[in-house]
Amino acid sequence: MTKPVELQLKDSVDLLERMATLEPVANERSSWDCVMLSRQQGRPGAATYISLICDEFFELHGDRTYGDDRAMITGIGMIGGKAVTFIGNRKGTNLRENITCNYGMSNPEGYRKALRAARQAEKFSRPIVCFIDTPGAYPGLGAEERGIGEAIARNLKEFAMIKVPILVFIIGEGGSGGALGIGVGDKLYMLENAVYSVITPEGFASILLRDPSRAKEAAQAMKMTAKDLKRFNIIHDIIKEVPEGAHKDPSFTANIIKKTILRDLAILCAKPPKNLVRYRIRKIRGIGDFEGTESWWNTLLEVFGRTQDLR
Amino acid sequence: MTKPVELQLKDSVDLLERMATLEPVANERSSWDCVMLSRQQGRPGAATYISLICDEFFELHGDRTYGDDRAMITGIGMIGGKAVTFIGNRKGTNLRENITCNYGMSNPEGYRKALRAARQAEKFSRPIVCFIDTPGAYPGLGAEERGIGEAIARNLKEFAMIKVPILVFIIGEGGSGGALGIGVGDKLYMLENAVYSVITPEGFASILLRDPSRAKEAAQAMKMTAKDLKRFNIIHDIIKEVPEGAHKDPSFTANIIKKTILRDLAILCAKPPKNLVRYRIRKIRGIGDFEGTESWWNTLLEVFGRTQDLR
Amino acid sequence: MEATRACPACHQQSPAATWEHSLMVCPHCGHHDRLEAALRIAQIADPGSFREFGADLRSRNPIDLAGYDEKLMQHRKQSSMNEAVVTGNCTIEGELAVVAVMSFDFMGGSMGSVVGEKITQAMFEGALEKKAVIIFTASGGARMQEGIFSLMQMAKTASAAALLEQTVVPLFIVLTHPTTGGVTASFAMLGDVILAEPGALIGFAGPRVIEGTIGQQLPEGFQTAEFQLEKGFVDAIVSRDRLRSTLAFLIRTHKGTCHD
Amino acid sequence: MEATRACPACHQQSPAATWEHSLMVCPHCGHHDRLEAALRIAQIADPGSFREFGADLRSRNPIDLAGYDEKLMQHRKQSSMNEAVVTGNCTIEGELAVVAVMSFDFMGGSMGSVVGEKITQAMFEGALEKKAVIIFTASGGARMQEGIFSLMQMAKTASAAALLEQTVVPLFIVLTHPTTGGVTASFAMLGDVILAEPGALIGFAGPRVIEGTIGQQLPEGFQTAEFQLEKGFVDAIVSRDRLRSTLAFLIRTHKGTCHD
Ligand SMILES: [Zn+2]
Ligand SMILES: [Zn+2]
Repeated sequence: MTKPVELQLKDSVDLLERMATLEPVANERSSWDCVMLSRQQGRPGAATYISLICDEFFELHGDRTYGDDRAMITGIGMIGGKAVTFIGNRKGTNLRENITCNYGMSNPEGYRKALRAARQAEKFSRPIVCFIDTPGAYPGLGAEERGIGEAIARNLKEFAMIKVPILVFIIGEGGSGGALGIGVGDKLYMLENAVYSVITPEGFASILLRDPSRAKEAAQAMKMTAKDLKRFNIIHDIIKEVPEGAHKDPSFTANIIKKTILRDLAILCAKPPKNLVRYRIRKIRGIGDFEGTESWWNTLLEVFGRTQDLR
Repeated sequence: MTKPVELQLKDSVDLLERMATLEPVANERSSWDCVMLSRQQGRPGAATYISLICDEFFELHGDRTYGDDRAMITGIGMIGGKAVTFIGNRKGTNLRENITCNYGMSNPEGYRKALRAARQAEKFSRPIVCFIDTPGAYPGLGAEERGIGEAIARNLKEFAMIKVPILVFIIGEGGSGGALGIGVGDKLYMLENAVYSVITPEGFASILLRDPSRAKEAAQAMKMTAKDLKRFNIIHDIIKEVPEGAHKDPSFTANIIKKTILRDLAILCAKPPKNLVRYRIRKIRGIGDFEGTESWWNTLLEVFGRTQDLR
Repeated sequence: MEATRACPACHQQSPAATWEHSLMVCPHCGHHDRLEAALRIAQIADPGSFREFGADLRSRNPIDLAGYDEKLMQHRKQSSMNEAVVTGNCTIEGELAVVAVMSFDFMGGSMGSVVGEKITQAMFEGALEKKAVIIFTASGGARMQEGIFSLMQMAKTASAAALLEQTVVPLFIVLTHPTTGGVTASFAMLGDVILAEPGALIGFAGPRVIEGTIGQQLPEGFQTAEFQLEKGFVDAIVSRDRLRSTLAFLIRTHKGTCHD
Repeated sequence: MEATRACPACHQQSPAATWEHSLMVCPHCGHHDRLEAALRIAQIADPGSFREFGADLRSRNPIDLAGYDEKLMQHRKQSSMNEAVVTGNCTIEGELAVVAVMSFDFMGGSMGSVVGEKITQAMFEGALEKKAVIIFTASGGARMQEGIFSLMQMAKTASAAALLEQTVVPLFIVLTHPTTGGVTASFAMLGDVILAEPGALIGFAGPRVIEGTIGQQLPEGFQTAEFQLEKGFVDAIVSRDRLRSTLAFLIRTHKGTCHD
């Protein structure tokens, strides 16, 4: 089902031409506009991109422990003849689905389902692509009872060590720990109008600005847009959307995502697993902004030298 | 807190003398008598033996996923200066405890708690001692909902590969899959009046003999006593009890268990982990009684040769 | 007049040819009827590709149980099978695979020494030849006529699954109606991917045992494939007409994309 | 007249000396009051054995948030600490250990770049020197004043825990009141053994946020240490007077019995 090479090339050229014309519009959008756009009903979600990207996709359900969290989609797709494991938040595309998907807010079993998918991918040398699009983990009674903190924590730890490439795309809302729970990887991309933050602007406004109505101002202060995070060197690159936003032309963005995946996998799949993990952890290890001792690089190498499975 | 060597020796001699006098009584007990005795209120359970055996013991709770199953006890004990991980079914010693411990019938979280303890033991090179004493896994709604079958299955698989010695003592009832769920190990012992079977005699009687009242007859036909299982070469040895049964003198049996543990660990801890696992799986692999192709030994060695972590 | 057959679920009559054409799925209600092992293999394996192994294995009577030998003899005659599982090599859409198909018709698909041995051999075959292992389960549990030996087959098949995992060969399970007891609590729940046929009963304790525990009737749909999907223990429910292509897809996508 | 101090839980007065003698546990109701980091270290480490490291680290203002620099300055003055965690080497009943003690008094024990860095350094110190790592948590979560950098400290500390695991050095966590948010969802839940002080509040989402979700008050005892024990996330609740000996026991029993 893959297109012949000439057509693929033509797509690329078309793409580049369109991209050139888009820059200004996105530049003018405020942080708050991005917040609104990232949350908009009808914005393409993980399931949409998966179906646009893959020749075939087979969804796999369940965490093998407690349940199947509809707010998290996992499965295996074929993309350009390569098997890839997909993991993504799922909000649903209409009100009814929004409800069954809990508006993309996972319970612990969602994170455990994601981890199971990742471990299976690792076992069978399948690279992993994650799509982040969640307001956050679900702050409910059951989530606390079943250890939402533990589930996210475990994912942060395990994903750091997974011995296959992990590409992460923040396609809509990147909400706090709930987003990070499937957000540790080798390459991190953000869609142009996506956001990623430690707390919602509303939360930031009510706690730090002591006024929930100042969310717009908070969004600006928090520096949560793709451009902000690119400047901070947290993400590797920004994925374009058409000027009105990804919902106007999902396949435009899907196409760039697909090309990005194929390009990165060609590079990352060739690396020995231990190099992959070392690079991933080095990147994470270096994030932080402080004065004082910073001679961590040699220490990290030494620690790596003492690990059991990664030598 | 360990006794000096002379005293230990004296204990051994005393023990041997008492053991010599016991043989006949136990020989006369019927299968059904053993069933009754193994279930008797007041028969020492895992917690009792742990406290009699260990210099110090620290109980560890929970499966880190769903709950803390009181029907399963796990923790770390010091025995003769060695750290050992203990895993055991727990029935409780009085009616109140019986209820909080669900009469020793675990839910899935009990088996997952046991697995967590075993993995921790493996990680830190602590040998494992399991005490089996359960009518079976709990046949309740929640147990099915949370995957009691999966939980037991996973333990059978994971315990087979744990890279530290595992000693299993069937101290009372060894009830079916629920017992086997913590019953895969390197050495398997049964107390003289313990039983171990694929189904309760009552169940066997009602299904195969079509008469629940014929349980006594079923117990005999099923060959579920320590002597039967020794003859079948399923268990390695029989642990003595005083003539009236272990409840009359728990420390008598505890002492033999302790000596058995120390003797076995001295031998097994010295073996390379891969040899340990190979021996354990070979033993399990060989169990079965049938006519036809039986040339599995070379195949097993070949399969071992292709494993990733065990070479 | 054409021969017809009643659906055990909706009781509607359909022509025998229709049943066969629909892979023994009721054309009226979609009920997935039990399949004989030979028919299952015909539906899954590429034509002419199936090569059976382990067909010579015969149960003994390890605990000398009165009547067991006769029971075995009788089932062999009735079912034209030697035991409750058939194992062999085949291709599926050209992909190599080891297949084991259990049959509930032979002593309730119960697992004794022979079933345990053949499942184990199937996994070892997969491990050695680097071929995906696919097991269709259908079982009432352990074969209690073999006493403790039947219980130990759970450990034996599970440890085989552990070795298979170590050799990084995939294990795919297809749960069919009914799968309970010792089979559920061993290899049936150990698949890298676990599929189930629609409506299949899947559980550990039997429904009547649980009803005895809770003192009331089980809720509608309890222990069905759909229930197990919701509870997170089944990766997908696949209707019979899509099983073959799904298994082929899974074999293809478990060959390794990186570093291979 | 002797100075007294009221218990925040039962409001009973006790002499200051009694509080100190009881390790800041209320002699009337057993309430475990919050401890300053220095006091915690004095209770746990062998006298004179503690050697601090990482004390020179200072937060910057990575997202240029108005008022954050002043806030930091103010907390440094008030609390006589530089940041919300103190890290160092010590011995406990003669056993070598790396210890990190968080303090809720410094900006709610929130985790920014410095806390994340010091926790990471503590784990790496343990990994390199083969010394057990013990972390006393107390935190309201991520330090949102540092924006995305605070979120990333969760990944950073968790990946340090992953490396520590790889070097087979134990990580022991002691959850103290309160431990919530980003700290709960990272290293706090990654201990090989997780202990908790009695009555400590432990959870991910804050109680008020959950009440907002469910539209009603939380049940009594929700998110307490006792609740987390029942739910399987805490290995044991240990009262303050037994913490020291328990930690020493754990260090001793995690040294390896076989093959070492
Ligand atoms: Zn029908
Ligand atoms: Zn008080």
